Amino acid sequence: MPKSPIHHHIFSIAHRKSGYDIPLHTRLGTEFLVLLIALMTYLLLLSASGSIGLGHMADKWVSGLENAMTIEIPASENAQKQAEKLAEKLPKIDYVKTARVLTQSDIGDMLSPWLGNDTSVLSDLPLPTLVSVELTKRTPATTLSIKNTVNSTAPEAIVDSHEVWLVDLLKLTNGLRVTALIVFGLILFVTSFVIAGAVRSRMAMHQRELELLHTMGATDKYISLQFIRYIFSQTTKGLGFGVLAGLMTFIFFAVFTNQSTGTLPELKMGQIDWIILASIPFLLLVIGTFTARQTVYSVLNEMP
Amino acid sequence: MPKSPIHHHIFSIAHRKSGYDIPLHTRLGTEFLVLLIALMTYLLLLSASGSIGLGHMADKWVSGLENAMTIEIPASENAQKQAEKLAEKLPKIDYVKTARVLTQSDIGDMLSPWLGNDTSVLSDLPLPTLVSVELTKRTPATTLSIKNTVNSTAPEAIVDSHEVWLVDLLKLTNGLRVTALIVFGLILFVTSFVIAGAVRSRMAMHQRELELLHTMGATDKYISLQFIRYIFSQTTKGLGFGVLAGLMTFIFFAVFTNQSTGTLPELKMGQIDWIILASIPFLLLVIGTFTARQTVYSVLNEMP
Amino acid sequence: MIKFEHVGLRYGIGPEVLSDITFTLEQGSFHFLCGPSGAGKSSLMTLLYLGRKCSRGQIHMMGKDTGKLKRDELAELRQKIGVVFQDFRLLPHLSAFDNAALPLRISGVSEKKIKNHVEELLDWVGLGDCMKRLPATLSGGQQQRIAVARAVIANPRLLLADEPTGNLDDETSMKLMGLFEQLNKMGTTILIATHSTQILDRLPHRRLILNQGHLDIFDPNAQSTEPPKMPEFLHA
Amino acid sequence: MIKFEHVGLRYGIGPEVLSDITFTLEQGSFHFLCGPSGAGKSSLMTLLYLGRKCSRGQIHMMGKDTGKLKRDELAELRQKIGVVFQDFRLLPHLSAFDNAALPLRISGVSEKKIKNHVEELLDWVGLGDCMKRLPATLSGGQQQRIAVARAVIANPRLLLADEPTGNLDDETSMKLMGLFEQLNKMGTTILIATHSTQILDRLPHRRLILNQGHLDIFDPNAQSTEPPKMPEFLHA
Ligand SMILES: Nc1ncnc2c1ncn2[C@@H]1O[C@H](COP(=O)(O)OP(=O)(O)OP(=O)(O)O)[C@@H](O)[C@H]1O
Ligand SMILES: Nc1ncnc2c1ncn2[C@@H]1O[C@H](COP(=O)(O)OP(=O)(O)OP(=O)(O)O)[C@@H](O)[C@H]1O
Ligand SMILES: [Mg+2]
Ligand SMILES: [Mg+2]
Repeated sequence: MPKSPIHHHIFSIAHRKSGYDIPLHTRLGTEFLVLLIALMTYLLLLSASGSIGLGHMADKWVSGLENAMTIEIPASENAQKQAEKLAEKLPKIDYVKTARVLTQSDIGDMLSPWLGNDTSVLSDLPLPTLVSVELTKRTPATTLSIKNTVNSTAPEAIVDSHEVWLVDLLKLTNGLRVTALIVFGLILFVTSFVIAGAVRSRMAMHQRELELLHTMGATDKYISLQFIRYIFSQTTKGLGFGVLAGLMTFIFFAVFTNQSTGTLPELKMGQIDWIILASIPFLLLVIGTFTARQTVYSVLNEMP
Repeated sequence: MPKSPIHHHIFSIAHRKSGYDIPLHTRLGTEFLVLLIALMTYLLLLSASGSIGLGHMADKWVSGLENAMTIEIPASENAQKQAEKLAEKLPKIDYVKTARVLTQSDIGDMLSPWLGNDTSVLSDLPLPTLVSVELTKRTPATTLSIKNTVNSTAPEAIVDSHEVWLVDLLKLTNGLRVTALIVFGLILFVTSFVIAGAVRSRMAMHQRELELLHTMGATDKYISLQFIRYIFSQTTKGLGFGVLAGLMTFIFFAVFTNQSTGTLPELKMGQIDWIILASIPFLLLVIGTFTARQTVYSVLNEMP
Repeated sequence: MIKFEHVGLRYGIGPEVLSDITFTLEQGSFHFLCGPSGAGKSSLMTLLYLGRKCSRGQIHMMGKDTGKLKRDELAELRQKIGVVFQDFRLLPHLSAFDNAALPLRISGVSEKKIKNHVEELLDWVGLGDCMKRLPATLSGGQQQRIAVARAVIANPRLLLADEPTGNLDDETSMKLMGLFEQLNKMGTTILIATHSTQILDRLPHRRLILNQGHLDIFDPNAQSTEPPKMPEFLHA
Repeated sequence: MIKFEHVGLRYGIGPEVLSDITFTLEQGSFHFLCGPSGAGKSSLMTLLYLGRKCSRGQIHMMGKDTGKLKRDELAELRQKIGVVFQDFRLLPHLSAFDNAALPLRISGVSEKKIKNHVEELLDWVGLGDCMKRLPATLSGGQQQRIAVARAVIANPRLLLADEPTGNLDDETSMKLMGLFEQLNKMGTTILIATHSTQILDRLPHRRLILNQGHLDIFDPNAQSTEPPKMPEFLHA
């Protein structure tokens, strides 16, 4: 909180901050800009890493769904046998990687939320037998071959190729990505707008000093450098806080996901992703400095 | 964005805003306070309604779990008969409201995520028969009576009284409520801190004017009233925006939940809840004005 | 009216700017305050308009010990003092009219009365057609005249003017001095700090002479043009 | 050095404050600028230090038509002009030293040279022990002396001073006038706006007299103490 300047006047000896003729480094209003930049950085980091993470998650889900099929054989006496036959035959089809019969306990895990953990109950239930198929690539031919093979081996079985899900999921993830991009752009826009505003209001605040410097023959460059340096240092400070907050959130998130039971999909970042994230502060710095420069020049140009 | 004041000086004729000797109503730095109050109001509204909603949801869940039991009779030839017998006997016990045998389709609904929507598959499965019991009040005696009755009628059946869940859920909801309260208090604290800061920085900005007024014999009351009025009007503006944003969020949320498939629990608000929410802006206004008053007086007291 | 007893003033931890000042100004008197630049004239003024507390000694004003007054009583006292500051101190966002009207607004006079009084006075000082303009659009002398108008508008019992004619031509200066004399005749106690030999030569009022923090009184009527230090007047 | 041709100035949509001003100041000349309060002295100064564009006419300075210069050329020209503003315009957050050093910093002089020059000059104007203090802690006269120091520190080719002694005692005033005369002898063109009869009486320089936006030139050496309007000097 700023102390009443009169105290400052009386008790202190003046120290000119090297390079500044205009008291931009005084505390009034400074916190605002730093805070805002910090917030913006944080939001940018979150939205970027969110969209990156979402992308990975979606890729994983999509490829999981795309390269997987499930075959359900209704409970019957030879269901198990049919299933085993399928698990043998299917891998011979092109692009089929594996085919595996799910055991009782696999199914039990899936059903436990509904039927309780009591395995004795489960063993009494005549559950369907499931065959999980993994593909390396999904082609219409492969899908057809699988269906044919299933039909001939276990006519009652149902092939779940997840097609409806796939389309929905792609729609959703694409929508989310576009949203994240829009948010990203919006934040950048708001940031440069706010910086321009901050520069203008600081210049209006120090109008008299500016005019004096101008009158004494200071060039636009001489004056603008002080503002640019100021905005640069404020932005850097804000970026620092924002990145710090972002890192803390990541760490928190990492610890949290490690402790969790695994229901949250993991957000593993690649090298490129880290580079993208790391470039965000620089992007902000460049935009901030550039905006400041343009604003200062446009205001200075109003002077004779 | 403020225009360069020199234009203001040259082209305009001065208008004193009635009641203000200090140019508090000028635009510099004003947006910040309004924005901040708006944000704070919005956050308060969200956190309050969130905690209210959570409370209701938790109550509903708890009472749903507390006053319900499920009895599972493993699939066997006389399961259905035993279930029907239980549904007959159980309502005679004190505090038992209803006991109902769940139909195949009830169970089918529950299992469809796992076994697909194909009802033909379902009919082939020998599912356990479930009896859902609704209580008016859960007492140990009731629980015991139910268990005894079940034991005598269907010895293989399992009574699920949800006790573990209940404790966990209560812990969770209480935790969330305390968190919401802490957040609420924190926001109030930050708000009054920020208002005090804004007042102090405004006073520092207008130090010369303040000193002049003081020197000319203006009483503390005369000066402080201008600041209080200013903070009051800024706070009111901010509150307006915050409440607006809050309302928009509510409406959005309401539309969204109506459209959704019903998986999101509904956030129905009672009359008292609305009163609590409506009182938040007033609380903020009172706190803001009071803080402003205290701050102005404490700064003025530093003058001789 | 005003009684200084061994008053000293230092700013912060600096040296004493005024040291051991003792004097009395009677009700309705007219004095000039002279001394070289940096002698402490403005500082003495600051003590007089209660803008600062003295570091030692006692100041009595209008029968009250200023060191013992409550905040509200001090404010009341200040309302009876009109000040022309050396640097004008006009409020930059208020029009000439509103600046001059400030003391009346502070003491709660009705807007109608304010309008009449202020317009008449501003007309008289030659600013009739600048009333709605901001100080920044006025010339140095015009600003100084507004500062004078603001100081006298509420008919103060004590008028302090710090170099009130530094930016004015001789004619306007003498006109303002006439205004001060008129106020003085109506009972206002007046103290004017000035360097102007022009004014000092023409008006025969007593002078307080400050030098390096010490005060002497000199009466141009009693002794022709000799230097200060006259014990008789300290007793008068 | 300076040539005004039919120059007029109006602020915004107001009336013409200066109308049809034509005059020439030669390199190395010394002039006073007189006229009643509000006559337009400071406005004329503003045009001279290129703080504003004239509404009509042409201003030539140091051989250039100021209306046709680019921004950087204007800045360069301004660096050669020293100004003492009527209201000082010291930067409130900079010490006396830094205020006086400003023109040197702007023209990129080395810090070592700045230290030597500024300290010497401030010592000379009697502010040797106030160098690190902020303007707000200085007396009116002390501030004015810093303003003067700032105007002359970079050894300008044109020195404009608007009422540079309004807050100073006679002795200091004459000392500063001596400084100006010294600079003038070294080739600086000087124009000083003043009300001080003291100064005008003692120094026999030519006077530009402004009245209601019109300019006359008066030479106290040629004609003893008569009023202005002498066509001979307009041709000289
Ligand atoms: N706020 C302040 N803090 C510290 N020192 C101050 C302050 N105001 C004035 N001084 C110092 O006190 C001394 C007296 O200052 P003061 O303004 O009273 O002089 P003055 O007689 O009014 O001079 P002038 O004729 O130049 O206005 C000066 O040396 C000045 O530097
Ligand atoms: N920025 C401005 N906007 C509008 N009018 C102005 C502005 N500055 C000065 N004026 C007007 O122009 C006229 C001349 O002003 P100027 O400051 O040049 O007078 P001056 O000769 O310096 O007077 P003084 O001796 O009082 O300083 C005055 O009537 C003044 O009100
Ligand atoms: Mg003074
Ligand atoms: Mg002027």
